[in-house]
Amino acid sequence: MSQTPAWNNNVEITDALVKEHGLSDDEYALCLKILGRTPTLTELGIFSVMWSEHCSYKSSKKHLKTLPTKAPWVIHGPGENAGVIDIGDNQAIIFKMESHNHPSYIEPYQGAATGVGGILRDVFTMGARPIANMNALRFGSPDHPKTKHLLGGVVEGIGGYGNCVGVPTVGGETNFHPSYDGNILVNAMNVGLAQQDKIFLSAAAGIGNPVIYVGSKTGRDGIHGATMASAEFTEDSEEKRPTVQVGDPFTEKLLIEACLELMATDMIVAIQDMGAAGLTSSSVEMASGGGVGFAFNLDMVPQREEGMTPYEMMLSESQERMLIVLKPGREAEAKAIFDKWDLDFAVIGKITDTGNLTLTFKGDVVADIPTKPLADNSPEYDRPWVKQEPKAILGADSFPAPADMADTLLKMVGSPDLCSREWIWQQYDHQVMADTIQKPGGDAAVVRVHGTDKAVAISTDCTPRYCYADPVEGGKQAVAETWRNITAVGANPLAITDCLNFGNPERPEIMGQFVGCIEGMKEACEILDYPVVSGNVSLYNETNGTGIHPTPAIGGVGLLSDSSKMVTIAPKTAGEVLLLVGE
Amino acid sequence: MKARVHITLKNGVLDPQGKAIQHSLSALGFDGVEDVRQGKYIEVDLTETDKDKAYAAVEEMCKKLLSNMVIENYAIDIE
Amino acid sequence: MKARVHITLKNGVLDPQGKAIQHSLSALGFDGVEDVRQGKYIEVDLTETDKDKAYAAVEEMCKKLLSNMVIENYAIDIE
Amino acid sequence: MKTAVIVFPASNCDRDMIVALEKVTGQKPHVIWHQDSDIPDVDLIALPGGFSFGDYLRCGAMAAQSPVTKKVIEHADRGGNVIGVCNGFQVLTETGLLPGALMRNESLKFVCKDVKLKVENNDTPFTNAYQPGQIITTPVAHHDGNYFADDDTLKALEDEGRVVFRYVDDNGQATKAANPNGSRNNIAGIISRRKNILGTMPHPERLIEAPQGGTDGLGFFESMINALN
Ligand SMILES: Nc1ncnc2c1ncn2[C@@H]1O[C@H](COP(=O)(O)OP(=O)(O)O)[C@@H](O)[C@H]1O
Repeated sequence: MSQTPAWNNNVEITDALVKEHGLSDDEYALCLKILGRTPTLTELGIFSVMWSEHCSYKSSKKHLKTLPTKAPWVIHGPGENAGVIDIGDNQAIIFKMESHNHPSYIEPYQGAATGVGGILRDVFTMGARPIANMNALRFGSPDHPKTKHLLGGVVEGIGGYGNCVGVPTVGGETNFHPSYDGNILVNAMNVGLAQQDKIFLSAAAGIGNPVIYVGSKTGRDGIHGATMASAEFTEDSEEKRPTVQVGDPFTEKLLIEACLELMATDMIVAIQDMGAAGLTSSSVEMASGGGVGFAFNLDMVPQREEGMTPYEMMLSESQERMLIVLKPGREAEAKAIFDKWDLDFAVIGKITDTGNLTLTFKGDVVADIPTKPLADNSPEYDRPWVKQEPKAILGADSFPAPADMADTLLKMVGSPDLCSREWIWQQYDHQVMADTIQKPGGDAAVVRVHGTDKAVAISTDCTPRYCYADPVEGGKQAVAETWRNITAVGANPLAITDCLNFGNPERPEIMGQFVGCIEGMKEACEILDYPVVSGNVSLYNETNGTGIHPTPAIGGVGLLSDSSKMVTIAPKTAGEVLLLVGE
Repeated sequence: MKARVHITLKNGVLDPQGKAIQHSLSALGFDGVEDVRQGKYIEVDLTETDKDKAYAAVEEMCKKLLSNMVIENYAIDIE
Repeated sequence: MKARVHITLKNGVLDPQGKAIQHSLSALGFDGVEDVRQGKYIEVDLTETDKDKAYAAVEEMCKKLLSNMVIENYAIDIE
Repeated sequence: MKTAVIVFPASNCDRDMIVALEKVTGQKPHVIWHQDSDIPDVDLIALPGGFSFGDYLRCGAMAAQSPVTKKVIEHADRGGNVIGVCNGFQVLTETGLLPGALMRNESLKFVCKDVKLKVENNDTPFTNAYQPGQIITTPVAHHDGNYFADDDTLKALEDEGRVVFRYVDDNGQATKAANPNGSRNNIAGIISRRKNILGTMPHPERLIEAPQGGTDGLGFFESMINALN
């Protein structure tokens, strides 16, 4: 057994270390300015994840701001954990879509499973009971050597997690195209039902209020930090840091029930799930959102492994954990709920008036960062972009008509993009909760609002090759298609969420695709009165300089006020008339 | 020849099954259980009679199919 | 002490997973695989230091929980 | 009819069962948490579907050891009626209240689809509202519904008419194609010797109103009310 050197929070911050943490010179300079000194290793780690592309949206923020986000029925637009819309009778639908692309390529089952877990938490953290899952999947060419394995793993993972949690997976879309050969896309969407007067936000409040950690213990999952971040220096130090996060849907289900039980009381001041960058992003967002500080004693964090360092605890992406600010004096009452559901419950700190995130570990202060500048001054780039001119139109006249129409029809219907996806959705329990009134196979999934006459219609759509050919038209079409699909089942489209999947934003052509798609989305949303209430961006979906087709996956939600008026695609009887509407 | 293959999760990877079993054992009144880990045990009967060749073949099987090399380890005994 | 428990299906009980693995190995080009059986491998870390007591405890665990005595057998090693 | 629904950690289909029972009986069922050591005096105990304890180790294995399960066994031993749907059926076999075991589906995949069942025996408290040999449609949604019992047990089940539901095709034939999970003899649901305990993999509680796609599941619950009267 080799020596275990003491973990050093005050290690010298070299240029190499800063680079390893993904911070540019400007970003590091800003970090120094905010702190007024050099950062500790823990602080460096915190800055690096908060200002990563994934958490800060630095390449995309500028353009996302142009999207329409308001309507009379929008209660909360982008800015919260998920979007919230009014469906009448003091009820709200809360929904969002998120990507888990890169992890799913490495480990398809767990990557997809943890994607489902993550989006569930974003929805129920706001007080909604999740009522439907959807997924938008993109794989490489069917005959690419990895496709079968990836498809099988992803579908099994989505089913494995969603089925165990007991939320029906009611629809989605699946495409195959060579541009995804090296970068598959797994976008998971969740829709939940809440009472309008019981919606929970994340902004922390109340100096002295306790801050509680609930859920699974923290392990070394998903930490991508410098080697010095880990206390263990052994031959298999790689083994010590699993880059793949493993999800536990059983714990997630318990977490949902425990949280909903807690939410039924008046004990919660604020609540946030621990998603990407776990304890770091949740605490910084909660604190900065409320203009307060958090003081944590990291010794109190429930740990799954021995010898975890503050760096590891703050950056860990262990799943199934939530952070809660509770009213003072209610800790024991709240703990009783989590004891019932067999979940860890730890008071790890309290709210302070310093505005700083102050972390202590074994009696020492290991980090002390002003949260507002950390959150608000996160970098925002204006990356150079080149307008993508629409490709030349392929007229139908430029192709000879097929000799055998019937044969051609069969070929098309049997092709990867058009064939039945039954093999996929039969692996998902699409009926649990007994409110699914339109199963996968139709234009949109329809789920009853339990105990009422209302129903929610949900559709995910995008045609990436259109977006590649003409980003603006493609962006428009994606939004419009969800609109049509929702309308087709008899529902009134209300709002969308999105998952914008693109290649390397440092390439001006890719930024051009991004800007173009957003422009198209904006136009469609404005004309249709169909705003964006939440969303996600996934960039760098690229291998060896070849990027995916631009894929702005849209998740639309609509309402049927009378679920008995729902329409399906199947003809009901002989003699019915077929009408073609539109040019 | 018979190959006995043990597939276990790598150190640091969450083991929800092991965790649940440990909980259950505790609820059943079994004290003194510090940890539980669940893995797979696969027996492969081979026509191959050479021990080294058998081992090499089974190792290939592990890497290609039996073990998810991202999160699992394998251990092989040939008898 | 560490208990290594092997849970295997009784003879005569169907093993869909074993069969599927056998099929896949064949499809992957591995010849000479006569049979494949999949079972569970459970490691239990105990505070108990007496080998016999540990064995007895783990056997109870098997009968009560770890093994479904209708379709499975258990085998325990203590180290 | 007084009923109780047992809820284990991650029993997901408890609400579906509660809704179905309330609809048919007009009364709210008692909802019993797995840690409770007492079940009120009821006519029927329902073990709902779901993923109790995550289906970890074996489906239903840990639920079978919960404090409340002892009370379910006592109720059954006294002749009280018990139904186990999907995960509930798995709990019943794990406790030994029903013979056999539910193993991984032959396809190794989770399967969620509508299946046709033949009501093989309508002389039970759970199927008297159906015609003998009636073919009904119910959904299945499971990963481990492959019913296994040894040859002797299987023979006894068949000879004693204790196979209550069997997977069949549209013509009532128990074909391989009609079998969603590889169950021996296409068995979908069985009953105990005393005819008071029924286990079924298909979910009748999911098909009790037209918007759900059909009402063939209603008969299952109506039978129980008939039996009581
Ligand atoms: N493509 C997008 N369109 C609209 N809003 C977006 C988009 N991407 C992100 N957002 C919004 O920006 C906020 C920050 O996003 P994110 O960091 O993903 O939230 P979370 O912490 O819940 O993961 C969220 O409120 C989200 O809805």
